[in-house]
Amino acid sequence: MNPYIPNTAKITEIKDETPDTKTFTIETNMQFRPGQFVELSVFGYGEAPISISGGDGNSIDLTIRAVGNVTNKIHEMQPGDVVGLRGPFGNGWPYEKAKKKNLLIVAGGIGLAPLRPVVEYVMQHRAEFEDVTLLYGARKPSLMLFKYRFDEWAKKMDLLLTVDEPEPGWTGHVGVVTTLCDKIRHVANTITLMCGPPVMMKYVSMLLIELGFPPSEMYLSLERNMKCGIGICGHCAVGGVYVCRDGPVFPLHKALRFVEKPHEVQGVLD
Amino acid sequence: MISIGIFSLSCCEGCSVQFLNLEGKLLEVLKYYNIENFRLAKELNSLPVDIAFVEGTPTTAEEVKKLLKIRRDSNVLVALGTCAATGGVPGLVNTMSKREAMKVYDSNPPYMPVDPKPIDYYVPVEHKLYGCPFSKDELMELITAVIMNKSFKNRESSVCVECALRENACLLDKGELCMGPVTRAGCRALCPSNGAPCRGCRGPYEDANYKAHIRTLMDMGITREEIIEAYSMFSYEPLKEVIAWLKEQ
Amino acid sequence: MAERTIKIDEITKIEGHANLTISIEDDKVKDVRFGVHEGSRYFESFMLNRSYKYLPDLSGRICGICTVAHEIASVLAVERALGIDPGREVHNIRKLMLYSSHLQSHVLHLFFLALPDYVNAESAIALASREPELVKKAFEIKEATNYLTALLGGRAVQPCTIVPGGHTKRITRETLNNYKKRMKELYPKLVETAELFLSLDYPAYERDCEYVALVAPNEIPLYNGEIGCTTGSYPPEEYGEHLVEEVIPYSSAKRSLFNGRDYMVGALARLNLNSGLRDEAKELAARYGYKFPSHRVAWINAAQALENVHFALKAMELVDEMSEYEPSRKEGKEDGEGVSAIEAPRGLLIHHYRIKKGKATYVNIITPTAMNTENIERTLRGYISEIADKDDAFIKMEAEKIIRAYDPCISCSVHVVNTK
Amino acid sequence: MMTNYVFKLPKNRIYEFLNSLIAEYTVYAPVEGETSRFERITDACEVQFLPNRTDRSLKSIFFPPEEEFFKWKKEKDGYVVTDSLKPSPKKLIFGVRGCDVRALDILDRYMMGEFSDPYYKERRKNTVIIGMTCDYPRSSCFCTAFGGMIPHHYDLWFTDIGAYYLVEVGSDTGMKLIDSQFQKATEQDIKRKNQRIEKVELEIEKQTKINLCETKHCSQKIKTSVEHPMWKELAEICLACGKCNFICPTCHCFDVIDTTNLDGSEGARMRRWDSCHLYEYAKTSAENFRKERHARVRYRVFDKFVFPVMRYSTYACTGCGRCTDICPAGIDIREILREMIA
Ligand SMILES: Cc1cc2nc3c(=O)[nH]c(=O)nc-3n(C[C@H](O)[C@H](O)[C@H](O)COP(=O)(O)OP(=O)(O)OC[C@H]3O[C@@H](n4cnc5c(N)ncnc54)[C@H](O)[C@@H]3O)c2cc1C
Ligand code: SF4
Ligand code: SF4
Ligand code: SF4
Repeated sequence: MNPYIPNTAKITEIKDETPDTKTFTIETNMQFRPGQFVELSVFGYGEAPISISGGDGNSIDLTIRAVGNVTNKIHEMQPGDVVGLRGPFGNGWPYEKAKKKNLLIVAGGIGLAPLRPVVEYVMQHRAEFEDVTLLYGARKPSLMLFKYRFDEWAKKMDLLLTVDEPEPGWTGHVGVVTTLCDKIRHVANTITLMCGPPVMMKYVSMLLIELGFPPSEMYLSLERNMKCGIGICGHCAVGGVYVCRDGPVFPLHKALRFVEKPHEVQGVLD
Repeated sequence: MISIGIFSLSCCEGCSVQFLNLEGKLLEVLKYYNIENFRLAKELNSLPVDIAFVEGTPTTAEEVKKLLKIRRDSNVLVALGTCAATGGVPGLVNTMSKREAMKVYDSNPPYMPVDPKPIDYYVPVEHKLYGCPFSKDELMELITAVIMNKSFKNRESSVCVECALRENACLLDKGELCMGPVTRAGCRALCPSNGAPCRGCRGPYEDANYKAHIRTLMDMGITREEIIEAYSMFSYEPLKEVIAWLKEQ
Repeated sequence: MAERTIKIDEITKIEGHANLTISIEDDKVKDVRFGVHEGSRYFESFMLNRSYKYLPDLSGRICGICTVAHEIASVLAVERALGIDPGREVHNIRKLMLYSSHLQSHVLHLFFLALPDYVNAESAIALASREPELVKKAFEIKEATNYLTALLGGRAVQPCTIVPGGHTKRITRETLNNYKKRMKELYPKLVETAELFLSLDYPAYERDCEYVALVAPNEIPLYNGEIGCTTGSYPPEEYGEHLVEEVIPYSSAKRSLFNGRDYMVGALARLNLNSGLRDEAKELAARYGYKFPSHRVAWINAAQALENVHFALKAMELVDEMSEYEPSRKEGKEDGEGVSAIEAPRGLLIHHYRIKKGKATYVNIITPTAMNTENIERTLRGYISEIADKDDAFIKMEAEKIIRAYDPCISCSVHVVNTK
Repeated sequence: MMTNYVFKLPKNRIYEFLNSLIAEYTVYAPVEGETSRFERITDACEVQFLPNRTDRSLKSIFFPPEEEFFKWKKEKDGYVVTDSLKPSPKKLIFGVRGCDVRALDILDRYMMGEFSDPYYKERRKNTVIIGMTCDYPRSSCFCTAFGGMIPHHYDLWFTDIGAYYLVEVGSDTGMKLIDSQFQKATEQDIKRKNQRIEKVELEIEKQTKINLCETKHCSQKIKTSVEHPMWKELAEICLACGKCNFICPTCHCFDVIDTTNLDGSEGARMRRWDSCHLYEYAKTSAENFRKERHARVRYRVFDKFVFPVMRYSTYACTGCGRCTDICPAGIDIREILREMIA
């Protein structure tokens, strides 16, 4: 098995999420853990690491925001078109740790994509967990992902939504994610899983610690430049770990330094 | 079909020639592109075009007007070659006073001169193909990117990187004044690979550490004047400040 | 009184920017003005006070078609000024580069600039759909000539290996073998090209004028030789005594006279003054009824095509004599004066420098097109007088044919200045 | 180690020996050109017996600067992907120095760990190593700080002891190469060899100036020197040319590049060496994590002396000194270490 060679796979379904984000269902029997990612090839355009946002053994979902070559091109594609996949890579969320405990899921923007498999797992195995809260913030209501699932999700967990700027029709909370943190009903005995823009992760984790959430039980997913996805090319290396291989999910105490000082300390996590 | 034009302002037209030097590839390219305007090779030339490749830099008011017109009548404007991208060799005249320069025309030049500047001094430019002449590989990259609707990006590293990738012996070790460390990659270190120091024809790149380069050269015993001369050769316009700083040292 | 003016604002398919204004009165030519409207780049100004090391690099930027010729003329002038002899191998490498660059320039001119006029096509690009094979072949030939130049010079346009006192690139046996091999493959195509261009129907107009080129017995010298004309020959350093230039008001170029006469330089001048054409080329010329010397201006094209055959053969001969070259650089004095005269594709090219303490204090560059402009204008006047009763379109077409035959290189021509 | 298998080979027999190897293996040996490097040789007389390491390491034999992963072609119903991996011949590398052998061990950990790089692995497998003791060090050498002149793994090891090469056998494969030309070594021969090595190592230690063997501290010290002013000082003079990375026998970063024909109906994916000194190295769509030059300079040093220790319990530096030799700005890795440890 050559880990650099992608398998070709067909897009079977494309769903619009927001003006710049779509969810692609791709035919593959890939088995994955929530939080893992694939290296997606669009032939001729390159490769990009993309988190798996869902899947059922016959297909996986990739929720992709169009920002560059690969991601723009896949946005132009139609069901039936073929892409390349390598993976799954990465460690995934340690959501099992939350069994018989409380679970807090914090997501910002596109960061909900890698967390969705965990949410769906909770939906199917609700009884395994105590209190579950999903805290999700986006810039605007129209930029929220998976809105069509919110009603279902709200039935089985606390769904706290917020936007930075409201739009007509939005009746929910307005403000950055931190402004909702005090609405979380469970503090002790909570496993926190978090993914979002670096600034958001920084402020939310600082606040959560203040509120009494145990830092050792917080997990963050990091994004880095990645080329190979298998811990050889070096690009994602930070402080002696490879984000692709040892992460992308890290316990807070490892990721903390990076979150605090993204430019200065590329490093010294221990 | 994407319509293109190759336009020429004051320059040696080496970049036009380089365009024709795509040769076999040019015939491939012509399957996707329609050359609407190319004075060197065509009788009938028209505007507007989707992509205008502009070589050279305006040195007369007429040419400035021509450039403005090209900008108005094109969707994408590409600075073709170093003259257009940085002012290039013609920019050297900006190192001296106009009066001094005009003496060669008995102080009576046929046209009122305009200072050679990079063309983005006058109009917005979408892409720049550096090099004197530009690199054919990069042009093909750009041409492919346009067909495939991809982005095109200049390298943000130095000629040394490409030189090292070709595992050349470094010319600085031989005491040559090589401009590689501050010059934008993309030529595959053409000159050092042929035994000649890089003259900096592709102009500086964003992350260039001029002071370090100058310090290195001076440690080698190269004089300030020589460095100023080398820095001015292709990049007087973008490096003006560095050169001024260097003069003060 | 029927008066008309025919104006071509931008002459296409020539290198650089030029225009043509023809005034005709009662079917008589009143005036013909071949104006150069290229902006000035002040080479002779900013080349002053530059280190001699950069003169060849800067000279190359005068013109993108004949970069090799400019760089070589420049390097020779520098070396002569500083008393450097880079050695036989270096001279030979440069000669090889000159051969391939002449081929490159001639091929570019013949196929892409001149041919469309004779096959009723707008451009070679337009011809590509009508005669794809021909255009493909033209590109192949061009590619080969560029390959040859790049093999020795790093790249075809603005080679980077020509430096005072040496050549920066190592030339191995393999390099030489490659050169020979590619040239050998190219040769039959050049013969075919010659056959094509010898069989075209050129304007018949003839005009007696002076011809100037490097001359040497049994040769068509490009790299060294005396400056010759129909009445004699002179060492290059004496060019100033015979060649006089003056500023003309309507053009950024200058008028140039040789021994008081207007004169032509270039392929036709070379063949008119030298009898050294190789037998293979002579045979071709005879077969198609060409005889030199000739005053038939449009035969410049035919002369170029014949030269291709000749130069290819000469280059292969030269390669056989050459040995490997290990880069080294010879140093010379710091001061001096030097003149070089070489043949660029478009004709005689003179670089004249004075150098003091390693820096240029005097730069004079006289380019072939500058020498030709006066001749072009007089030829046009003569030819158009003969056809002045024809319609505008025809006159335009014929005038352009003549201008293109000269293969003028405007970028070069505007850099002609004496800095005293 | 099977150092009790010690032989000696008369020096004048070396060519014969090498030619017999060439018959069986693809042999690489030091060759001097513009730079000295390991090149494929087809005759023993091409080998240059250099006194110490080559300018270039072995890296590009196993991990070339540019390499194609695969080609792909668009077909009616999707894409056909063809692996460009080619079988690699049996290799023998003659004249390797200790630093380069250790470098290979380190590269192996990076490239053939949990995920194995098939292209590297293919070239690396079946590689026979015949090493050689240096006659004297280069001025930049400091291998004694990171393991010394003689590595742990080799097949044969040659040491010049006058009229003979003392030949130590390090593996079964090595043993098989010993033929009748080799004689049993005497106690005296071994003693000579030891003296020779001691002498050279002493010379190296003298020029290295500090006892870097105590480098357990070095890793810890550097780790806690994130804010050291030296990083900014180095950033002032560093040209970010990446040459120290490219030349380093253990640097292994690469970029992945897709190339296509004009309409994207076929293409290839390849990799090319990359360098953590380059501006774009750690850039993502969101931000550039090592935008500042001092962060990049620091990162390289950490990635030689700190991170590999945390991850693989090894320094990723062999003390070969190549980065010092090649740096146009004159940055000496030993000075950095001295400063950090001080
Ligand atoms: C583990 C992981 C999971 C991700 N999951 C998702 C997801 O689920 N959905 C989603 O939309 N995006 C996700 N991303 C981000 C996504 O990988 C980038 O947006 C994508 O690489 C951009 O590729 P492109 O070819 O379209 O852009 P490009 O044209 O390559 O470049 C756009 C910009 O992105 C930078 N870039 C290049 N390569 C990478 C890279 N490997 N990682 C980050 N930035 C890069 C470039 O420097 C450039 O500035 C994830 C990233 C990581 C590391
Ligand atoms: S020769 Fe020039 S371009 Fe090459 S590495 Fe040395 S300084 Fe850089
Ligand atoms: S090496 Fe330097 S001078 Fe030569 S082509 Fe490249 S950028 Fe231009
Ligand atoms: S860091 Fe420098 S001294 Fe150490 S192995 Fe790499 S090149 Fe050699």
